[in-house]
Amino acid sequence: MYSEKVMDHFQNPRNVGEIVDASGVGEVGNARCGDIMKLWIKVEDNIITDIKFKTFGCGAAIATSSMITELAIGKTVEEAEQITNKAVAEALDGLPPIKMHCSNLAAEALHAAIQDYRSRNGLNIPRSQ
Amino acid sequence: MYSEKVMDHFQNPRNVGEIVDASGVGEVGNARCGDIMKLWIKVEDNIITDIKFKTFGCGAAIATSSMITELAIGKTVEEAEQITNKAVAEALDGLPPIKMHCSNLAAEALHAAIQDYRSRNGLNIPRSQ
Amino acid sequence: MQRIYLDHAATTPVLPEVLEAMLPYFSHEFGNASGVYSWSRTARQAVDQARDTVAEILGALAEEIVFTAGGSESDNLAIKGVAWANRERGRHIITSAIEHHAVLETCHWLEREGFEVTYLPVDSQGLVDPSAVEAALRPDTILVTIMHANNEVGTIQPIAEIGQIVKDSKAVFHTDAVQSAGVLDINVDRLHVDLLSLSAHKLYGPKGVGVLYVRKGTRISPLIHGGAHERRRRAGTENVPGIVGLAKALEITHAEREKENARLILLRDRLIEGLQTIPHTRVNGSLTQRLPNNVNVCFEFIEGESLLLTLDMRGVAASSGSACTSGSLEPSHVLLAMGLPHEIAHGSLRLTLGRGTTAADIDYVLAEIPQIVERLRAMSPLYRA
Amino acid sequence: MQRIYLDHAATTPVLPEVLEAMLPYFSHEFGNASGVYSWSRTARQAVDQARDTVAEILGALAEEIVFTAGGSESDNLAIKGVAWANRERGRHIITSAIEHHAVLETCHWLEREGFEVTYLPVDSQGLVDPSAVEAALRPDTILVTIMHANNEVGTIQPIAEIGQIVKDSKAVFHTDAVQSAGVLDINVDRLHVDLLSLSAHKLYGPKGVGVLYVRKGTRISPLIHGGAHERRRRAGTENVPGIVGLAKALEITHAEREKENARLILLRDRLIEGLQTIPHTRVNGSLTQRLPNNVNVCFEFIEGESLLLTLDMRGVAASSGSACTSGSLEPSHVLLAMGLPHEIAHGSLRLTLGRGTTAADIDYVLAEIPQIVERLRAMSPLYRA
Ligand SMILES: Cc1ncc(COP(=O)(O)O)c(C=O)c1O
Ligand SMILES: Cc1ncc(COP(=O)(O)O)c(C=O)c1O
Repeated sequence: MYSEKVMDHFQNPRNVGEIVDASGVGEVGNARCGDIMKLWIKVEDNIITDIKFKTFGCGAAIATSSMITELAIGKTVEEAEQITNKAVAEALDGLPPIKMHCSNLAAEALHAAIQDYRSRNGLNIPRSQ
Repeated sequence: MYSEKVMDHFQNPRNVGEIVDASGVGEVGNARCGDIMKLWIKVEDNIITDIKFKTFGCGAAIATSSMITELAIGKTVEEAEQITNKAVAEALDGLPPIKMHCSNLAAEALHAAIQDYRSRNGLNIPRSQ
Repeated sequence: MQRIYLDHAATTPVLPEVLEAMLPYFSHEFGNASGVYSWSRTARQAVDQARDTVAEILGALAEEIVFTAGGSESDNLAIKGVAWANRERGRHIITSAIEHHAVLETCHWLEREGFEVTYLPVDSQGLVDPSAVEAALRPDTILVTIMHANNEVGTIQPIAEIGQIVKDSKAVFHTDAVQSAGVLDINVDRLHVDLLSLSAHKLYGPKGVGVLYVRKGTRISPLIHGGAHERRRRAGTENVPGIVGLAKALEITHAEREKENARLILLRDRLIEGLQTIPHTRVNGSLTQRLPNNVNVCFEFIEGESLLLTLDMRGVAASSGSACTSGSLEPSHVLLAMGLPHEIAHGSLRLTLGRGTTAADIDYVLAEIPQIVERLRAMSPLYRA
Repeated sequence: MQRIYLDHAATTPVLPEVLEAMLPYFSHEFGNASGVYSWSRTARQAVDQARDTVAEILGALAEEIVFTAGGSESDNLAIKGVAWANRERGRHIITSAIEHHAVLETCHWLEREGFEVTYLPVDSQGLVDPSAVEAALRPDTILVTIMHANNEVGTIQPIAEIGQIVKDSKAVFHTDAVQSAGVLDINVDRLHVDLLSLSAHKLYGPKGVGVLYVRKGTRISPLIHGGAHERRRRAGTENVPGIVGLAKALEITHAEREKENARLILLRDRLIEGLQTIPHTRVNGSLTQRLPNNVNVCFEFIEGESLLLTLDMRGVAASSGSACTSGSLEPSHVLLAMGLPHEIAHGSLRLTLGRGTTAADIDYVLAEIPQIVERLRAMSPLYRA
């Protein structure tokens, strides 16, 4: 049911772990629903230089967590913020329909970590929304 | 679904035909229901000396017709009248439940032929219903 | 003794290629198609591939195919499923007088549940008049169900024409294609149907597996509730070997359809012509709108079962009326609906040809049947030679 | 790579002897059991003999056995059939919170159709309290349906005791014995049940065939209307090879039941003990009233699917929750009903042993699982070593 890419990221997840002196941390989901993602970023000169995650969840949840760390690393904060759920799913060669919500979670966790980084650094900008 | 006896009487029905100078003729059933039996008897000295039948009907109808001719021949009219549906079915080693009505028909045809013989000969006795 | 099987409308043997395709899924690749592990993936792939094959032959989407346990279940799911899901919109159903019992009994039951059913008559050939469908349609008609080809007399209904008419109404259109599925074109768009039933064992596949095609957007309630199988339209662990066998059988019969039909039509017509030389014989059903493998005749003055028994003793398997009601005392409802009198309807014989039928088989039965008819007529009080 | 199948509660391989018994009925003795000719008689005899075998094992009459297309259909037929046939007498049904979806979803549907359903709770081991059944019975209760053994945690319910209680009421008693049929005594008199469902593919028979036992005198409406098959309780051409396979599988599993159960209990307990050495592990279900082949544990801080995927990569087939709902986001309704918190219920693992399971298989999984749990916990934000 999962693509080879998903299985690869599930078996060999990139960037598992924690960053002790993280610039920002995001946590989304809850155990009741069976998915929790926690994501740490290190930002230097507005660039994400390190990123780590821990995930409680299904295969797709772990693979999307792993994939988003690969997509985000090396990007500017603004670029990283543009990473969509769709981009994560596509980078994994697709997800089964009932697992699409997992790619939501990964993007949300990254955005939460970026928000945390901004608020720690007084960088909150009014959102045009 | 049929016993060997039934199949034997179906394949080699005894006493098929008509009796031109019959003492009595009975006909029961109707084509609408898929079964008609016609039965001729020859009575001499109150004994059924000859009996013939023609039947339009299923395998059981033909076998019960054949069997009742064997049961009745050589019997007195009164003895023949005692032949029940059950006796016909038993003599055939049984009939499938949905075919039990066919043994009714055979006994009825015999009784009708006997009645015909009696009324032709003014022998009608008041039945104790 | 020779054994000649001429009851292909009742059921067909599983083709060797079909059985071969099924075999791996009994004891080796036996996984439940719903798991996450390798056994399950193999099973899931087999089911998916079978679904694609069936969908392609029907000109449908894979998600429109629901696997069931056979023709009766498909018919029940189609009719009850549409009735339940749409009863707030209306409670009127249109069908014909010559449907299979799986349709008729279901309709009778729905009548007792408060639905109203119109049973359209047929003409002397067993044909439904499309304009009668049009006339019967009402604002509260939710379903029209007319069989593609009749199982007793082989008459093929003008389904595409009826489908065009139903399309202009709010009703959905179901066809029971159990008899036609291995023989005729069953493209659901060309037939203009929303629902279509078929059964594997009528087309050289295994017993106990069928399909209900459900056009996307058709509202239907499940008949069997439970797990999320078949997109929640039919619960139960998938019968993987059965489903694989069904698809394989449909694939083979469709690939060879035209060639095989041409062959059967020659044999069929030879048989019909031969039987017609017996006096007091009627051919039932249409001679033009007819399944390639169906012969149905009435020999007056004799009764069907005794004919079948005698044929069986001579090695020939045939049928009178529909298989699942033999043993009943009722004459065929199909022949009665076509206007035959009861006493003649009792004497019907159905011979249905198939892939194994040869010209020699036809010659054999053409030699036997006249003798049998003569013998039974000689026993019949109705017959005067 | 080694392949170890530990999901026998999901489905089982068809035994070679079972397949062998089925084979003649696909392509050779393929007759429709309803005809009058020789092919049909052979098929009819095979079905009759299978029915006798099943009846004997259940301690029932042959006429009380209805062949269906599987456990889900049997459950639906039992519940809807009794509901429809008895709705003038009452509309209250009693069941438990831990039934299979084939029962629960059917009950939910009947609720929408105007029936009232009481879902009895279970204790922390998954047991229904017979006195709770007694308390729930009302004058308008028409049906009590409680499963014999649970498919997820293997808990065996006190069916005979509940049956005694229901006997004194006007309700009929159905048990879903799909998980127990090949393993436990299923004598219907000893169990005091009026209806019992089983499915062949759970006991080394083929998929797509099952049984509903219906005690003589029990009023039940058909789910599938049509021909007169199965004494008008289930229409559709009989799945002859499937029915033959079911009977053969039931015969073999019952003959070898006690010996095999003793073997499985040893393996099961060894597996449970081994898994309990992993910290933060809970065993779910009763340790005494338990199917001989069921192991169900929760490893805290990890989620079930990722565990299954990893096991699969190491050749082990296992399950989390019931097979037909995996892919869903809901944790097991059974574990929740037993009082487990959501986050723990998400991390359940079911290992179900079978005839092919060896001590070496158990050793292999006992070597693998601790590593896998450790690896996934290391990835889990909930875990602090
Ligand atoms: C036209 C038609 N519909 C439905 C059925 C029922 O199919 P099954 O016996 O597979 O349930 C049959 C055959 O019995 C049939 O000929
Ligand atoms: C307890 C129980 N009931 C019913 C079913 C349904 O059986 P089937 O999948 O054969 O329809 C199953 C298995 O899926 C089960 O475990």
